[in-house]
Amino acid sequence: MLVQFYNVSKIYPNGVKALDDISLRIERGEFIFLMGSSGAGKSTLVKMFFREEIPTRGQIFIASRSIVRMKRSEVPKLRRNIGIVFQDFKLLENKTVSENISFAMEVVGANIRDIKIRVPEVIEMVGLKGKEKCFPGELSGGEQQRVGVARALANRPLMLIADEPTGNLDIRISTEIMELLYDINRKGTTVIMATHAQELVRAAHKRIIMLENGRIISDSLAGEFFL
Amino acid sequence: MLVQFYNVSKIYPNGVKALDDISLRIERGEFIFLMGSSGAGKSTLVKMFFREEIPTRGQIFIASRSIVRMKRSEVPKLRRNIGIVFQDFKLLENKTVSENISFAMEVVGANIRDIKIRVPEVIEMVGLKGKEKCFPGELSGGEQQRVGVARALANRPLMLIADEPTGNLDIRISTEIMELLYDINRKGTTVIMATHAQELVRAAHKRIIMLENGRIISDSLAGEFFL
Amino acid sequence: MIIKNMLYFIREALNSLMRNRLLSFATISTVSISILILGIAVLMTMNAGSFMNRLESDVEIIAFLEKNLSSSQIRDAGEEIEKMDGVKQLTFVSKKEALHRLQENFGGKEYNLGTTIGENPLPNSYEIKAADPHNVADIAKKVEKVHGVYKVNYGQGVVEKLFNITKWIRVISVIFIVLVSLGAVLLIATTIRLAIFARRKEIKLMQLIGATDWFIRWPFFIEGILLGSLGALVAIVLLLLGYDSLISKTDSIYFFSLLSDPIILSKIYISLFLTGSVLGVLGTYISLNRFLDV
Amino acid sequence: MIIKNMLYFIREALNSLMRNRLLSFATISTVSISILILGIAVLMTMNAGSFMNRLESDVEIIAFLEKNLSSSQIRDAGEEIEKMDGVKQLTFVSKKEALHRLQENFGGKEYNLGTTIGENPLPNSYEIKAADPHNVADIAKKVEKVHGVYKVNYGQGVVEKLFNITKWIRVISVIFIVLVSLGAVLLIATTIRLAIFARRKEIKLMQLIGATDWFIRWPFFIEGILLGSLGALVAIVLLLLGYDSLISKTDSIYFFSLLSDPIILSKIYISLFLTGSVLGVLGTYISLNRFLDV
Ligand SMILES: Nc1ncnc2c1ncn2[C@@H]1O[C@H](COP(=O)(O)OP(=O)(O)OP(=O)(O)O)[C@@H](O)[C@H]1O
Ligand SMILES: Nc1ncnc2c1ncn2[C@@H]1O[C@H](COP(=O)(O)OP(=O)(O)OP(=O)(O)O)[C@@H](O)[C@H]1O
Ligand SMILES: [Mg+2]
Ligand SMILES: [Mg+2]
Repeated sequence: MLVQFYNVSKIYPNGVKALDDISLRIERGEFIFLMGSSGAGKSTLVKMFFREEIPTRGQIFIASRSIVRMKRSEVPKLRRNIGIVFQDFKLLENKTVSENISFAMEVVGANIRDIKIRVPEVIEMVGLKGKEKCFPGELSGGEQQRVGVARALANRPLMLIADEPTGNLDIRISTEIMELLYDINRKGTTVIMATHAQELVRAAHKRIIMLENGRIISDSLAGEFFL
Repeated sequence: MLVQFYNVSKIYPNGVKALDDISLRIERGEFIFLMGSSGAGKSTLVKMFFREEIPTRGQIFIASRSIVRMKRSEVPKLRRNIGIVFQDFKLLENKTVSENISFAMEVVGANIRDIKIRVPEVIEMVGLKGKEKCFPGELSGGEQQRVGVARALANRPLMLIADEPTGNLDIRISTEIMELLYDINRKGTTVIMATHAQELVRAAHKRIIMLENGRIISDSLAGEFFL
Repeated sequence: MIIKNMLYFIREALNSLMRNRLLSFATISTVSISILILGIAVLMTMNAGSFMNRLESDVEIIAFLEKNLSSSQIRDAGEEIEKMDGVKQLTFVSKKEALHRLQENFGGKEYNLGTTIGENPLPNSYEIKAADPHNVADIAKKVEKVHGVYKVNYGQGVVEKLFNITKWIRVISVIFIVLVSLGAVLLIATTIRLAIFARRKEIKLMQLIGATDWFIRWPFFIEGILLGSLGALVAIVLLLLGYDSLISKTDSIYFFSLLSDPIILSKIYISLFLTGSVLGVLGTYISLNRFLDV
Repeated sequence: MIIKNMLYFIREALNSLMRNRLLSFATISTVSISILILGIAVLMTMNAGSFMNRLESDVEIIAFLEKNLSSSQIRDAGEEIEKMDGVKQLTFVSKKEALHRLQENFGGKEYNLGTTIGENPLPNSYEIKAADPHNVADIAKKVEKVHGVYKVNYGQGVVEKLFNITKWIRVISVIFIVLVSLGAVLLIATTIRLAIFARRKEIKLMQLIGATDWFIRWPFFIEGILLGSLGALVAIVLLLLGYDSLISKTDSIYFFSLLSDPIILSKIYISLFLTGSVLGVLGTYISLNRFLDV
């Protein structure tokens, strides 16, 4: 058992209640779609996993460690085990595609040989071969998004969190990216993916958590909501 | 007749050929979907309309004025008639939602009374009522995207260019946004929209231009490609 | 059009001042420190200059008169000297006075020069001050030719040496001020450049949604003026307080009297203030153009 | 771990130096200008100080001797004075010598004091120099009590005045240096803060993907040291060139001899260099912490 949420609420400093009494249990190796309308709280929920935001109320345990009580110095260790695709990509403007990815590996202390092998590998996986030396400003929106995916995959994380990883991608490339995620999930990585792409979710037959106004309104296998 | 492209090619400084011999004719009042896989050249094409990028070869005329030969000082006048939804939103971090929109109106010299009326109007239209005083950093991804849409609509432009305006929106809100676009199109605004959302395009029965590797591979009414 | 928009520009500038607190603070403090250092440098060199002037104006010419002149001849010589161009002050020192001074210098009662010496061997003399100390050598030459004067003393070598020193100190002061000014300009420009760099996306967006270059510039300019003036103001207040307390502290030491002419001082302060404001705008102008032209 | 990563840190720092050209340039030029101004200030005050020292060490005590002393008594008095603590130099001036000096001062042949005066009325004297000019008053008091000395002259009022002035100039110099140093620190810190502010998103991202605070800090530190040292180096080279040419230009003017002891100068230059580097790191450290703690 990997993640437990107990009555988690999040109220942002400006008074917005983004999460409202969320309880949740995610087993190791699960694949979960987080759905819900714009502003429902998907990104907020997802940010709890790597402690970008801290709950206003409630408790979160990851691998039995409380994230709320965790010391500041322990946070990096937590994050090293999580690969994150950010909704707004968060690429470094003055690093090339390769550098953005190898950077993420250097941060967690990977050794140089591994980096040299792994970086071209993930670039190939997301279909960006030939763009290694481009800066983010020289990429199309979808290409930037795929760099974000590649970076998250690079460290072979125990858990992958992807916030809207296909928003700028057409259906063909989206499907390819999904295949990547299913693949690493098969190899043991827990995957949590926030998305709006109904056609992807529908095809997947995975666990789906639906959010509305910060509350979980349903949590089950796919398919039932769309018929 | 509003826009004409004559054999337009674009080669970026790093050697990437993003557009390859594009010829195109867009009548006033048309509604056009620009489709194509990630990196096909949609954003590059779209940037030509408001001269963010200049063709490497070829000519572009908007209302019979050559955009290529246009003087630097004339560019603002061109842009004032075009509303733009950027793929990466381009909101100002230190302005609130209201300010981001009123700012765009002040830039084109709208008077204060008009601004006071129009800003809440477009905020309401994109469903962001209650978020007026939020800064972009306090919004969800989809909410930010809608601020971008609202800003583009605010000046009632002659031409609206939307680059992937629904990438972060679920199908319900996307449909609402599309209704907005159809609506202003009915009122005479030319709309050019780059998108991956096939289900939206399929429902629309509008002109669709398909790009691949910087070339137009088809240009016609919707429907035929998906069956 | 510009006038219509002025209100918007000012509001925009003030808003941005508040919203970009770190950038505003950085600019203001850089301007303050630069202007403060510049101000200190200006005050120091001005004071050094006036000190030099006082030193120089202490230089005297002494004209020794021949022994056997009648008192009317002495008077004539005096009048002739007094009429010369550039002579500011003339004092007669009788031989009795001269002996008295000598006595004072050497001392005790034991050696009463008045009694040990049969006759006073010292000459009568005139002490002459020049209006412009740099003319001392010229005046001395002319005085030497006056009837009844047999020797002129003005510490020949020493005066030239003194002037040489003061000239050099002045040159160095000017170089120093120029360097510090240049430094202040560069520092302020650098900071503004960084502050505008941090907002380059804002500028890019304005351009993309149809703002003219001038529309973009105005709020930045107003901000530049405000930041520059504010920074300069802080510096001037500090300078004023510091210098005033220095004046009152050194008041007791006659020799060390600091420049305290309120007109000169207020001119310095106003120039410093203008420097700050102008640099604010100029720095903004130059930096902005770099980012506008992209 | 840190040693293993050092290579990465250095590469990262160098890379970032090149990629963030504007930020690097701004930091280097700010450090250069600040250190340059600081250096000029230090050199100026050091030179002023040594000038003051020379002025002060010119102060002499003159002990006038009684008329009727035998030459052995004169010698005894001299020996007694010479043995006193703090006496650096002793010169005997015979009354003949004194008369000669007087004659020279007053001038022409017409007044041959040697002949007009029956007997030389002037006293023998000793000229005494103190090792430390500030002890002049004390020594003078002791000399006064020596057998055979009837009066001591050391320009009583003037010496105190001179010391007052030099004391004040020293105080002001120190204040000036402290202010300029403070200014330099603030300027450099401000610029580094802005430069890091411009890269706050980079820092935020590093944190989000699991970098420890130290992992984030190291490249910035190395960059800070490099930028600080580079800036200081530029300043020092300019200073060296400028000061050297000043020395050679003023070489001819004896009075104005500038401080040119290579040991002292290199100490100054090294301190300036260290100041630049340390400020580079310190500024980075403080600014970084502000952005890390978010
Ligand atoms: N930093 C913040 N400060 C204040 N309010 C915030 C902040 N971030 C998000 N919100 C608000 O919290 C609510 C949930 O936001 P969240 O980003 O979790 O939505 P989401 O489900 O990810 O939406 P989207 O699909 O549009 O990305 C929204 O109403 C949003 O305005
Ligand atoms: N500024 C640039 N410099 C160099 N190459 C660029 C630049 N912008 C885009 N490109 C390249 O040009 C090609 C077309 O990019 P464009 O942004 O037009 O694609 P797109 O169709 O909008 O894709 P997406 O759907 O992913 O946004 C891509 O291969 C991209 O890498
Ligand atoms: Mg979100
Ligand atoms: Mg695009």
